[in-house]
Amino acid sequence: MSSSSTSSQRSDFISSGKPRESVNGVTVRLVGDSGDGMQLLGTQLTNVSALSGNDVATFPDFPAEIRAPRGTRAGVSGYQVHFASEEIYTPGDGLDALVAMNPAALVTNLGDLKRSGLLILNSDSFEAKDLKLAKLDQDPRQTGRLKDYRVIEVAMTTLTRGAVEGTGLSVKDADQCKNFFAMGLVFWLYGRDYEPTLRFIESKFKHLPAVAEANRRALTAGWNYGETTEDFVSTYQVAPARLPPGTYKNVMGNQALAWGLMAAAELSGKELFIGAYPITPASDVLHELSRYKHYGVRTFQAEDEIAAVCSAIGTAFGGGMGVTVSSGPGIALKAEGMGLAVMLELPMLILNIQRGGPSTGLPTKTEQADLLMAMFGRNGEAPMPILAARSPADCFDTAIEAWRIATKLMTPVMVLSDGYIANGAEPWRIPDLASLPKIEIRHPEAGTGAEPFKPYLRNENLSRPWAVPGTPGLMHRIGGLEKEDGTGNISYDPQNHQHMVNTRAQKVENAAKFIEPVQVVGDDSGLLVLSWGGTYGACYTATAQARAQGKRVGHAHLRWLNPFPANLGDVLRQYDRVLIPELNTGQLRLLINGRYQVGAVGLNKVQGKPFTVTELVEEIVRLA
Amino acid sequence: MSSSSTSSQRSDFISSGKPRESVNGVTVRLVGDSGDGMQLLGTQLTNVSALSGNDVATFPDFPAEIRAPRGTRAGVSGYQVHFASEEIYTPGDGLDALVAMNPAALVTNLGDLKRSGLLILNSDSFEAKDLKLAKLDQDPRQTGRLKDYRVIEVAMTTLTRGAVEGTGLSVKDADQCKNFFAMGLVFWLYGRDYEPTLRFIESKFKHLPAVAEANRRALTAGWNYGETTEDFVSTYQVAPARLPPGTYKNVMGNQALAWGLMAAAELSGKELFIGAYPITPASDVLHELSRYKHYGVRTFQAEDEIAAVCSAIGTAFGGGMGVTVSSGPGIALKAEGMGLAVMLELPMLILNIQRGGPSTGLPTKTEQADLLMAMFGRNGEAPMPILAARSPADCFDTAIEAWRIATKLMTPVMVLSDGYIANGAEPWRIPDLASLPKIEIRHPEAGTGAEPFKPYLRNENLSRPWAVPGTPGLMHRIGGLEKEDGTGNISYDPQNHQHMVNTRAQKVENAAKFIEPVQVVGDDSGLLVLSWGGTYGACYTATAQARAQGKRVGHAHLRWLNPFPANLGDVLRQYDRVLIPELNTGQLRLLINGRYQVGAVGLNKVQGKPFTVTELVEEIVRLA
Amino acid sequence: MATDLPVLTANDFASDQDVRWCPGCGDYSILAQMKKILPTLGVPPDQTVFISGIGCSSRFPYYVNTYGLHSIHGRAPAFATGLKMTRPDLSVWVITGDGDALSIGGNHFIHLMRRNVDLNIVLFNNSIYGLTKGQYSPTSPQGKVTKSTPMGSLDFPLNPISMALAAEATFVARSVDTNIKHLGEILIRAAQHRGTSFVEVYQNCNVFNDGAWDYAKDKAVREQNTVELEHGKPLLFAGGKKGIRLNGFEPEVVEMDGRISQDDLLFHDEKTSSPALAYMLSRLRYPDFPEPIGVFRRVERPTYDYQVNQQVEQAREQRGAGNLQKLITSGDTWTVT
Amino acid sequence: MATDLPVLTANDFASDQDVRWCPGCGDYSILAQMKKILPTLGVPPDQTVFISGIGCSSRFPYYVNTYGLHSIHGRAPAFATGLKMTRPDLSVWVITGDGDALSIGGNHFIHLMRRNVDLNIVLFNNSIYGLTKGQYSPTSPQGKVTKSTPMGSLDFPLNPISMALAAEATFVARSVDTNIKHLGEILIRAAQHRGTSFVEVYQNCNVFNDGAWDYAKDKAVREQNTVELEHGKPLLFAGGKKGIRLNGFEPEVVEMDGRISQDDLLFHDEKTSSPALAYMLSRLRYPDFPEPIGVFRRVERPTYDYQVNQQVEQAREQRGAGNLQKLITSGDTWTVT
Ligand SMILES: Cc1ncc(C[n+]2csc(CCOP(=O)(O)OP(=O)(O)O)c2C)c(N)n1
Ligand SMILES: Cc1ncc(C[n+]2csc(CCOP(=O)(O)OP(=O)(O)O)c2C)c(N)n1
Ligand code: SF4
Ligand code: SF4
Ligand SMILES: [Mg+2]
Ligand SMILES: [Mg+2]
Repeated sequence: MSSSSTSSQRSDFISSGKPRESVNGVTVRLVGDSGDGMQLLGTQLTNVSALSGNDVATFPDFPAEIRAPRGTRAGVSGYQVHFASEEIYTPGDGLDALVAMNPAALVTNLGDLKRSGLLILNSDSFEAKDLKLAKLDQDPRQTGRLKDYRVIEVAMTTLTRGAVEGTGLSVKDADQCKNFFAMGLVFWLYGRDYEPTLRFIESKFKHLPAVAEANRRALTAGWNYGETTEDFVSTYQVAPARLPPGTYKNVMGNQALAWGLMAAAELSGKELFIGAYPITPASDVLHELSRYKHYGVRTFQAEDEIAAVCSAIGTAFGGGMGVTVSSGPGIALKAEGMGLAVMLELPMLILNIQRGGPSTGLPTKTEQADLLMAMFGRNGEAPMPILAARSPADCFDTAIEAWRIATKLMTPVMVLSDGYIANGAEPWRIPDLASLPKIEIRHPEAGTGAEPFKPYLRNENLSRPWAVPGTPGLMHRIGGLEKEDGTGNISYDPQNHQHMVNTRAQKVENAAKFIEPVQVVGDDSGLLVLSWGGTYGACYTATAQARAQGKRVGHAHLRWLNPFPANLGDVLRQYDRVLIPELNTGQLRLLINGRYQVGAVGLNKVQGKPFTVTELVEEIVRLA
Repeated sequence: MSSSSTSSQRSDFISSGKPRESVNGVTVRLVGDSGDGMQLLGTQLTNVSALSGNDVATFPDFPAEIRAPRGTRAGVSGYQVHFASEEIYTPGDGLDALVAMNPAALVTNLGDLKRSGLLILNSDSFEAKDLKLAKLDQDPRQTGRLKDYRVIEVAMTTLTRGAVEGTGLSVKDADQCKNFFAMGLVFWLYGRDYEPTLRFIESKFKHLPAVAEANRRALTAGWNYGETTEDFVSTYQVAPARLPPGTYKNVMGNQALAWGLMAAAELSGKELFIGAYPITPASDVLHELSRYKHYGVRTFQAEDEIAAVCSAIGTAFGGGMGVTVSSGPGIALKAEGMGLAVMLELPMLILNIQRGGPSTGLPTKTEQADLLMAMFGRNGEAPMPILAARSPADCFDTAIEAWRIATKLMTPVMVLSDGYIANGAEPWRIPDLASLPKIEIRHPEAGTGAEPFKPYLRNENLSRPWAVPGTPGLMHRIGGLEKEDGTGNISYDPQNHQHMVNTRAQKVENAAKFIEPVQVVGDDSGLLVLSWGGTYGACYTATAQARAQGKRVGHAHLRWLNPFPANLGDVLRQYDRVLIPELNTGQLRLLINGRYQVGAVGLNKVQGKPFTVTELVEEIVRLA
Repeated sequence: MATDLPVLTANDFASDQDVRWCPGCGDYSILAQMKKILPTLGVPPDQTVFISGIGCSSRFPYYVNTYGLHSIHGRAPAFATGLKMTRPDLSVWVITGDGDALSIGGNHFIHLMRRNVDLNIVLFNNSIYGLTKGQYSPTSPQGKVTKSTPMGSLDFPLNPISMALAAEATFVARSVDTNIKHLGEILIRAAQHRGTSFVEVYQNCNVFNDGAWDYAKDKAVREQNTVELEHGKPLLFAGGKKGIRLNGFEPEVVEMDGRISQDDLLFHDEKTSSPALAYMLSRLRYPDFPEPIGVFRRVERPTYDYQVNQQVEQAREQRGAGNLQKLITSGDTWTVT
Repeated sequence: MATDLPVLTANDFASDQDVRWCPGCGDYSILAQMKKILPTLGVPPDQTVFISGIGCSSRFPYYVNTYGLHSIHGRAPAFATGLKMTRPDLSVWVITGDGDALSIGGNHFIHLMRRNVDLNIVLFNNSIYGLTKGQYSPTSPQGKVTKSTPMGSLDFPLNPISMALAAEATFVARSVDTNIKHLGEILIRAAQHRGTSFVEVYQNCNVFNDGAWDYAKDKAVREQNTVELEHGKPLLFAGGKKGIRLNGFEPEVVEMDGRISQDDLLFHDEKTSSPALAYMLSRLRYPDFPEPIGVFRRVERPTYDYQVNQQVEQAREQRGAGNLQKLITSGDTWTVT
């Protein structure tokens, strides 16, 4: 079911009678036990905010355990939403409001709430046992710890129980509804339309009418509570953002990536095959794609990551669009297969949704520490093009661009995303697919068979023909041993090996002919902030703020990590200093200094979390 | 059986009556069909040359096939020996003599023979069918192609048949002896003692007396042929080299590596475990070690490379010396396991005998193209110390040093060798093991169990205690998830993650405290040639030659690639220019420029072959 | 052992870590049984090692106060093999899941079996990927609707017992998480066996695959749907009301209504030299047959670790303990003075 | 097919590459049989694909003039699975060795079997690693002295047929490199089977493991040491002088000296729904028993590739061909003007 609205019609739902305070943007974090439904609450708030025309950016953060122990600090699940009347690029640093469903959630998140920020607590969950689970000796409400904040206590559990009475739900089930109560309250507070959420409840619980009813009631009870109680003196109003015209939809990174792959398949006249082995945070790409068999998508849950990459190569050999997706440990396992793909010179995509490492690391946290593995994690000289998405919506375009280059140059291409992008959400201007440039693929046609077919004859871009089994006369055999250029026969000839190593490298370099030059936003001298991947939003925002403070700062963002855009060297040399902020210990920095020797410095953070704008601004101001 | 001699007693074996011409060094290449026993011939020549007190360096080069088709170019097997009366570091560039057993061998190797060089041919193998197999239209002896060389044709097959007549061998078996005939001739030519080879024949064929007898006869027949025929006017005399005093032995790289591991085990009071899956050119390390069970060595031919690295980690967890060895594709498969080893902070060694890549590549050829994979081929920030052997004999010391650092810092260590080192041979001054410094390992002793043991408490080098199962009171559990420092408990804490990432990196950096500073040979300004691994000998020789030509050139060789020696930056900055020759497309260069930004330039060759001194000298002279 | 060992209790094997499985997960029950039987084995915690891969089940080592290694996905058998080859004195347990052991780890699994390394491997079979939140696993039935298979899975399931037997396992058994007495006994028998002891445990994942094993767990029906294997005893189930008989090579269920004597039934023999009988039993699957629980096969074969160390001994006996200085000085040498 | 296909010969399937196996290698014979049977299958070279791993045997694709992929060690089944899922129209062969399939590739091997991808996999079993010059393999007997096991190998060998059966294979057969008629027939039957057809071929490596299969190859003894399986026929061998009978669950060799009728013998049935019979046959090993050659098992089960594509069809039928613009515009959207 699709429903759409235009942002100009925003105001006709019943709105609060209390005074409204207009603000440009708000950052709210919803925290509670992982069983409390915080992710659902966050998603809904994101959705209705986007629907009301705000720009939004989100940051979900949940525990690694499936069901972490209830009420403990380890079990806290959070969802941060930033919505604004202007274009925004990050989920926000300091919180304007924090909604905490229990003491563990409160104490682990309080530090991020701004002074005088709004703190909404479920006062029913501050019993002795709750405090004990949170490893608290004292009730934080009584220690003065909360004195800097505007604390509003709401007996959410009690109020929810009351609201759902008569629906026939057990107390336990009734208590499950309290996130909808909290939702109603938050929606009221920020003047959000709850209609879409009512629709959501309807469709989600269509087989459980009592639960649907209870949740509906909890939601409206929460809304009404805001309107009625005197604790709240006003609501906040965030006007629609001035986004470029178009039809928008809220997307998450992994979803946009999946759709981008489907679009790439369609644009190139191919059917999509994805071979993958489940792993956090990459599994959702597989899940999403498995739902689109009627689009000709074939998904393969392989026995391991090695089989996954190999199955995608098999697909590529057969002329299909072969893709594999994984995260750090799984990508490591694909190294040998990727090396073969480089040798075979077949187009395919390897998607790495990076997570905290090394080893099993921090599976549910984000990091950018697989760049050098993407570059060098294969034996021998095995270069492949690498590009990285910068935000959830950008995953769509990234997938298309990756496939365009892969097929143009007959090469595997690595796409980097990360946990922050994968699970984050933002408004996406829905493209008109018909207007996107097609991806031209030409498979050579039947040969006479008179002469052996030459699978490694190259065109002007050094790419070889993609001859497909089933084509008469083009039979050929390829493999991982070094091959004679042209014929593709095994060759141990020293000069040929040198030639092939050079050719494979040059072919990847040739991608620079087809990619956008790097663009600078802001000043063209002074300090350049160079970013890649998921730190785009924070770097963009921080450089803008620094300029607002009168600093000479430019911002360049790299979509392509291999090859670098042709103009990158020139751009770098325009500046006095180059700062490369990364969520690793300096991986892009090594590549930039190794190649351009511009003395770039790094701001490096490896904490499983994205940059805050504040920490970036501080460093930029220090250097600029 | 051991036999030894002193180089001062060299002259008492029967020597030629013909005049002797004294030369400083000779480079001979023996080439023939892979069934012709060229590797054996080469090994023997190497051995007797070493025994006669020469310094030697070798370069075996054989086809990838088990039994490549007889008589074809693809089937040519070669062995190059350089022996000299001075210290030498390479197997030589241009050949002084080429012994070719058939036309295919002749034409594929002729290009390397110096003008006026000696060319010895088996004239019995130039029949029409031989020429055809070699894809030759004409007999190269008749085309004038050989006019620049001193060609000596010897009817080796016929002469051998004659010599072995009466031993009861079939013609086919008799023909197998012709490599010994050739050997006798070569030995005569260079005044080599054939006694050791007679002993070798005796032991090798002790169960085949007729074959032993035939080979003995063929050998002496070859020697006598040289003495008798008028084709040869003089023999060549290469005086013993002035090597440092000591007892010497000829060793191959993989053998020295295996022995070095055994020595490391002994020095640290450990028993050695090696888990490996066969792969060229690494298998011989496994083979060699499997022979020493009475030394407490346990070898494990695992089901694959992943199991191999994991079994070594399992051994390390149990307090043993765990090692794994492989080559490119196999090392790629070990990436995930190595990442875990980094997280576990357990000492172990990963040995990579590099070969031509990418993918299956050129399995029997040499290359240095796995350095960046060694550095970065793991997900997340997973640094480990890396060092590289520089020559066959040096493998022994390298293994010991690697284990010393691994145990001192509680970290996996990667050791790089390559196919050239692995199969090459050189004289090795046998160390007195008792005089080598012990490797001190202290396992914590039984705890009270009153408090949980802290497996990640660190000492001044940041290394953690190696507590071993079986020790009362020290029970602990470790794994690949990020750990809290100290306790080793799973931790998702952002600051702890940052701290642990930094700590693991710093710990690797700390190795710089225990390794030799980099030393420069030659000039301390001008051009610095910076090398690593198996190119040592060629770079050493080339820089010396360039200095002899009046150029200001220094040579520094890196044993440690991670961390770099503490003084490296200072050394680099002393020079106007830095040249980094590598058998890859510039991997060390990226690391050096990335870190020190000294504008180092590269001389890069990826042809499956080592550098020749000539090509290095040319480039050095051009730059210096 | 002659020395007096302190009497250990389950508590001595409990670690200080909070157990982090979902409330109601079958893993709790297996953990409880393990902690109960460990003190009875005569091996102190410090000589016991638990090694696991990755998965919910593989969190197990954190919860027992022994030495423990939470390794990487699918590879636990390889770590354990290296450890046991060099430390045959330790008592080693491998904990794994159906995905860990049979999907990514299938190769190590079969090679562990054939080598017969002296350790115990317990596979927590919940027929689902728990930790990655509910994809089908190699033991999920065809048609299983999961996150990755919205139209139903297509892969024909693997039978862990058949696989272990084909891979030449010497001890193969099955039990059920909540059948605590049976489970405890099987774990003890596994521990007592010299060689690789493989135990499949039906484990309920109440979050992603709730009820998958109800037929074998529910008090009301489990007697109908399982048959307990006992060495030398006939295959009787349903409280003795039914039995299993061989018809040529094909097993069949018969009612023990008096017309058939127990002697006509199939008698279980754990120790046949050929694994063919055990293999046949592994093919009995619900709902066509009751599923056997208990020990399918238990035979003696020298263990891998024993033989490895035996070769070391033998080499030392035959050739003397190695002298490295002698080795490196052997063969052709020369002296420069 | 109604159209007239050109009549193909073995030569049409010969590539222009020099064959690079050692003279005398058993691989030649298998190659010859393959080139002989390929033209009889009605599939032109351009619709045939050979995929291999790494090993001497895995050089095979270079020598047939079809499409070919010489992949990486042990992974050929995975490439083939991806190819066949997306190109079910192609005829796919996987060529592998005992190390390739059962050592490094063991996991992909079992998952290929259970999925029943419609392709043919031929395992050249020479019980040795040929390409890496002679280490023992997973099928080498215990005690095998090789470069890596100077005191004899310790790993208990895997039985490829047992493994395939336990992994739920639908077609399982064995033949011998030099038994060319038999081999040719088995390859044809493998090609005809819909689903994964697994064929083990005893192959002589005359360089590193010469004579390993002499008992099953030598004209003089092979009739004594092998028994040819024929569907519906009794197990007779030694020129009809001996047979195999079941004694309870245990097979035994009997002399057909007149006292025993053929009807008492074990009759082969390729198609029993349970693989237990085939499994039992896989346990017959020389020298205790004659080793069966021929088809152990052949049953029908929908193929993986068919079902994958069937789900695509079905989804299209139920939901209409996907419209991507509609998909991305579905759900909650808003318009900025
Ligand atoms: C190399 C690698 N691939 C994938 C994963 C993600 N992963 C973790 S556990 C798991 C499967 C869990 O299933 P199972 O083994 O049945 O254990 P359970 O959680 O059900 O106990 C997967 C796919 C990983 N950690 N590492
Ligand atoms: C990842 C990897 N590991 C190891 C090797 C080395 N290797 C090549 S073939 C082979 C085994 C060959 O044995 P088998 O599969 O039985 O084939 P055969 O040569 O006997 O036909 C090995 C270990 C490799 N190429 N790649
Ligand atoms: S997800 Fe399933 S298997 Fe994992 S802990 Fe929860 S209930 Fe247990
Ligand atoms: S090594 Fe053995 S298997 Fe390989 S080609 Fe030679 S004979 Fe054949
Ligand atoms: Mg599971
Ligand atoms: Mg083999």
